[in-house]
Amino acid sequence: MDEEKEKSKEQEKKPTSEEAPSPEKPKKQPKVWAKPGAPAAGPARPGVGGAGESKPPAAAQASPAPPKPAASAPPRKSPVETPTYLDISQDPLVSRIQEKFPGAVLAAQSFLGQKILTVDPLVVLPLCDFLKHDPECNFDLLEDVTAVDFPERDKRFVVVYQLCSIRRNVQVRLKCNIAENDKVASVTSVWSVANWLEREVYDMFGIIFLGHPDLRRILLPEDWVGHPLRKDYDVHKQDEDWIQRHLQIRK
Amino acid sequence: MNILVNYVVIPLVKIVVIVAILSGGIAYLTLMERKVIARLQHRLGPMRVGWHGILQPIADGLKFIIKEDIIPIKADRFVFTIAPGISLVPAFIVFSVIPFGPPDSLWGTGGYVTDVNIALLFAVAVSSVGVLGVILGGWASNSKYPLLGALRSSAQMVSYEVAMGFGIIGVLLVANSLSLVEIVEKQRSMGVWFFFVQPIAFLIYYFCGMAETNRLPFDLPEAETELVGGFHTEYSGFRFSLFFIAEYANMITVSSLAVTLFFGGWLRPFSSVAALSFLDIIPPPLWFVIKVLIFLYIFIWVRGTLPRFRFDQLMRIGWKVFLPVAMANVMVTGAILLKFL
Amino acid sequence: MITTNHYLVLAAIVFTIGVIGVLTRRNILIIFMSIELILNSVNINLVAFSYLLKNVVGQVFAIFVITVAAAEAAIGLGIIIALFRNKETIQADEIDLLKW
Amino acid sequence: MEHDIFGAIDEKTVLDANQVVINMGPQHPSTHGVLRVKLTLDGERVIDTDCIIGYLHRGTEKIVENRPYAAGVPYFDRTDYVAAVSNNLGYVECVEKMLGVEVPPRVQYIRTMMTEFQRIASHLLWLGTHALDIGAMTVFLYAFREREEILKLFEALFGARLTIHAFRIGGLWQDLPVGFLDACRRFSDTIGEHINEYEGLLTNNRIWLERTRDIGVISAQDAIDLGLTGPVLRGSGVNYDVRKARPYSAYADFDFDIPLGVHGDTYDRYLVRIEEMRQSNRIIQQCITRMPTGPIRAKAPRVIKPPVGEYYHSVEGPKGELGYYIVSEGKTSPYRVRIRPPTFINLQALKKLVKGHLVADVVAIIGTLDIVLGEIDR
Amino acid sequence: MIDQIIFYTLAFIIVAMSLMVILARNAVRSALYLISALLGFAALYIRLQAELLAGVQILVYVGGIMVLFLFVIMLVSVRTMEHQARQTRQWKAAVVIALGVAAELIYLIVRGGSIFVTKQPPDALLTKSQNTQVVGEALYSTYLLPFEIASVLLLVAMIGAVVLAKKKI
Repeated sequence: MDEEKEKSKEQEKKPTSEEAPSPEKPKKQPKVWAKPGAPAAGPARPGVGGAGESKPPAAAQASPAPPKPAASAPPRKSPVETPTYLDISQDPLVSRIQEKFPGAVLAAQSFLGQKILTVDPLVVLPLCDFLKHDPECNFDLLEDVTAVDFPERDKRFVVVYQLCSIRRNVQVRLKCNIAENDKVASVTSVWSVANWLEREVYDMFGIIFLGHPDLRRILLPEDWVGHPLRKDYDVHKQDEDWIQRHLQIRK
Repeated sequence: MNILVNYVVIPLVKIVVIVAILSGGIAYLTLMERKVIARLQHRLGPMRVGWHGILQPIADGLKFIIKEDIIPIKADRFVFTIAPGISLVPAFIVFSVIPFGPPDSLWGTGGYVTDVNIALLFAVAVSSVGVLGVILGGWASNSKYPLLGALRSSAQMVSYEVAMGFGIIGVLLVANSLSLVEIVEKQRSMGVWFFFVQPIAFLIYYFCGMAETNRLPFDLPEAETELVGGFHTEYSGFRFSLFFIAEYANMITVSSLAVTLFFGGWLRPFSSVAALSFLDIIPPPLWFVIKVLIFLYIFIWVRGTLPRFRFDQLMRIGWKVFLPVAMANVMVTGAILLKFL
Repeated sequence: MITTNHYLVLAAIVFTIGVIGVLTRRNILIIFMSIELILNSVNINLVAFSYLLKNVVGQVFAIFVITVAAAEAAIGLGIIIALFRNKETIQADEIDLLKW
Repeated sequence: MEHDIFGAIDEKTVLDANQVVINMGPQHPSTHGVLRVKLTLDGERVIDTDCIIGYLHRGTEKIVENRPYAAGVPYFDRTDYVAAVSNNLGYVECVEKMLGVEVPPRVQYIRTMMTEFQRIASHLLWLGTHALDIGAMTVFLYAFREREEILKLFEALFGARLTIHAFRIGGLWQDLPVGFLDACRRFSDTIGEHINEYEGLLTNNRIWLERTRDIGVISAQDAIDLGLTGPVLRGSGVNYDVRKARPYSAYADFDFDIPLGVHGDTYDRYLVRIEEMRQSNRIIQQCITRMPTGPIRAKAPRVIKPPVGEYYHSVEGPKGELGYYIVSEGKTSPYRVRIRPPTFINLQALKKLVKGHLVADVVAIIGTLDIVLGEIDR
Repeated sequence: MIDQIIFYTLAFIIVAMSLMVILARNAVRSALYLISALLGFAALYIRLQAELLAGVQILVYVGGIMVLFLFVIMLVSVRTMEHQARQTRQWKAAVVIALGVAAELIYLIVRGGSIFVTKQPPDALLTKSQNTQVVGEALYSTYLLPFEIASVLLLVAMIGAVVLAKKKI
């Protein structure tokens, strides 16, 4: 499926010039996508959503060859080669960080073309400061701070920082694994956008950010007990006595 | 005996007629406003009650009467009930001095209720009393926001009153008489309307008039998006409609004064040009009504298009733009009059 | 037949009411209003005599009285506000310290 | 404590209180939803603000973790209920990228066109409410008249007007109905002069200038530091638009400009959004002329089970950069879906923008941030 | 005959309202009564053919000063004022003295009444007399100096009020 790879490579090349880049690709001729004799046997039907969708009404503009719904063939693994985490420790950015902060980058991977650096939580603040102010990296926009909960791992939470450099139009994702009641330094001093983002992570996961100017819950009520986005917090669970105290409703 | 007739019966009859016409006018002014703004905004306006919404004012009137009339608990009941009246009555009193027709019309009794020789001073003085209604209304509702709103709107009205006064002096210098009847007479004899003689004075008078009646773009106190609500937030039912009527009455008052002072009250356009005598088929009072309607249309048109001033901009313009310009206008007019006459 | 006397008596009555107001009430604002009453009673006399003697001096002087009253009201109320901002009270007899 | 001329510390009269804390919202006509702002005032000037949000928090991210991938789409309609199409586009494209599915060009063109329609609709709603807050009533009616046309187009194609479940993972639900493109062409021919109408009413209006010029100024540096994106960032002159930075869907095929402000005040953001509407219209016209034919569904596996891994995909929503960070464990439902909410981050700038302004300006500044509480609270 | 009716009703209104001013419960009520008393005075001025003065009275007093009064009453009216004793301690003595003075005054006026009524004032009602013009001329000719002094006085009052009331100077 070289066509697939060639497609993603084109996506790779980022237009750098200011005004609309003349697309390298020649003006795409509308080409009929479904090549006749496509190898895949599986009927090309949209992923069936949870609610059993009735067969979509025949599209007004009948697509060239409505595929005959084959007998319910077992869903074979799609032929596309599954993307995996590739190791990119030779990447210039990674080497530059290693040089500045030896041992900081625990793992440097890329998934589907996006750089992911797993970093030691203790060095997060100085590293972020370096990434922002270093003319070479210049990651001046912190797009997002969030966390993911993996209860089965010993270092339970993964705090994710999504960075982007507007000038160089490059993105990188920093991840650091921290255990249940570990604390991680707050990056509000580097990017002030982190203020509310970290407050939401604290609200939803209970991760404490050291040095945060005003760490309190942002979406849930102040005195709510429990952190909803943790995996052990069931979907229907509520803070019973908060509700009893404030709303006097017995579940 | 004829004193009784001349000074009691006839004015009473005229007063009753004027009040009837005025309240009818106010009712249909609300309809006119909703229709004109609707037209501005590409929609139809009230269409449901009666043909094309003709009976809408009556429906509104009934609604206000039926609506429950709440008085806040710790509010000062007496002042709470008096306040709408205080702001409504002056608007009606001013009409006692406004001439609708020539002195010899209406079987010789004169097209006006009375002709007081300080008519204009009396009109301005009485319209300044209207401010009290707003203040008392805000204070009596016994809550912080209407009080703030009342202080703001009264500060606005008081400061624009000063500028309006100077605007009127410009006209006085030319007409050198306070009686409105004589002012119209002067315009007829001079053959030109004072609008062309005193354009700046007119602009100042009209804009201050807008500010006096708390109309957009000066309607900050009632702006619903403001934190500080209007002075009549605590009012409901019939009392609220009194404030509502007071605002429209003030609008008509300002328009009719503007017409009398600057556009030759009941004179037909180019009154001195004999060739246009065919215009005389329309009786003078109708000319007056047509001109007032034009001014009311402008009021509504401005409300439809312009955004709202912020309170400090509003006050700055009142004191730092209108007042100096008005004073300059008075000086210039005085100088010219002194030099040529 | 209404003669000047009637006006003088009326003025005297209003004057006394004003004086009583000034002397008896504790609230400074009421005292202020009583002073306004006194000034107005004076005005009545002026105008009554101007009407009696057929010249306009009384009315001119009445206008000056009104301007003085306006100036005095402005200053007085300014003082009251400044006072209230410091002493939190407008009771006449509670303001008895020269320097606080 | 400052001393007045009598040397006494400032006392409190009824109205002359030094610092007053006023609650604006959660029920207030100009907070565009359930937002409560605690304003600390010194007289009329705003000293400090504190936004209290969460009234509309529905736990979308938690619910989606227990639903199959395709079932998550309707939830993302309802986060930013004013720009449902771009929400769906972001999520659907992120999943397709993880699945390695490439949608046919016709789908890409339709998706781009509808996203641009949604941008115009969202900007029209912003313009209407923003002008209404500042007092110009008529613009509100005009803007909503055009927005109604767009909603009719949505209804024709997607079946609903606001929360429309626009796209499916791997393509579209149905192809364009007959005559749809002509309707789009009719609309995009007339929207041009309608926008001139709005500009005629507002752009050179003395009072509008007075209420918006130099109100809520933010420098380019502070804007980036506060993580602002979208028209709010471009109002300060920073040229960052995801459609140009990381072209997705079919944006690489069209030429359009990115309007930039200069002073970073409310007036410049107003100009930027008005110009953006015109640029979106340009894209739509190019879409209509070059609409390719072809299937409207890619070969996607019947049961959507993206491989183990994670992906962050962001699109340029009307309010700013809308990102989706999906972590998948290879099961049928996503392990974690994180939405990067542009309005949530833009609202954080309110504290800095409002300081030192008057109460009446708070209304204008909240309007210029173009916030939607559904997305802020998620 | 009408003249009597007019005068006595106006007089009654004025006296009643002034009494209410000093007896009212809270400041706003007494302000209201004062306003009606002032309007009564204005009516009397018209009766005495001082139309300009009546206009000025309404414009300056009711439209200006009373608005100022109400502003200040609202600014300083703290609820605690209500239930405190309204009269000063020695109010009885004050009333007695005041009434004594009043009795004396009225006695003098009534006894000396004949001096004032020199001749029958013409019963000219609201004619078109040029009251305003006459007052105007007097103001600008014989009384020019007091007029200028009054304007300076007003200026000083304005500056004083601003300095006193403004918080941060």
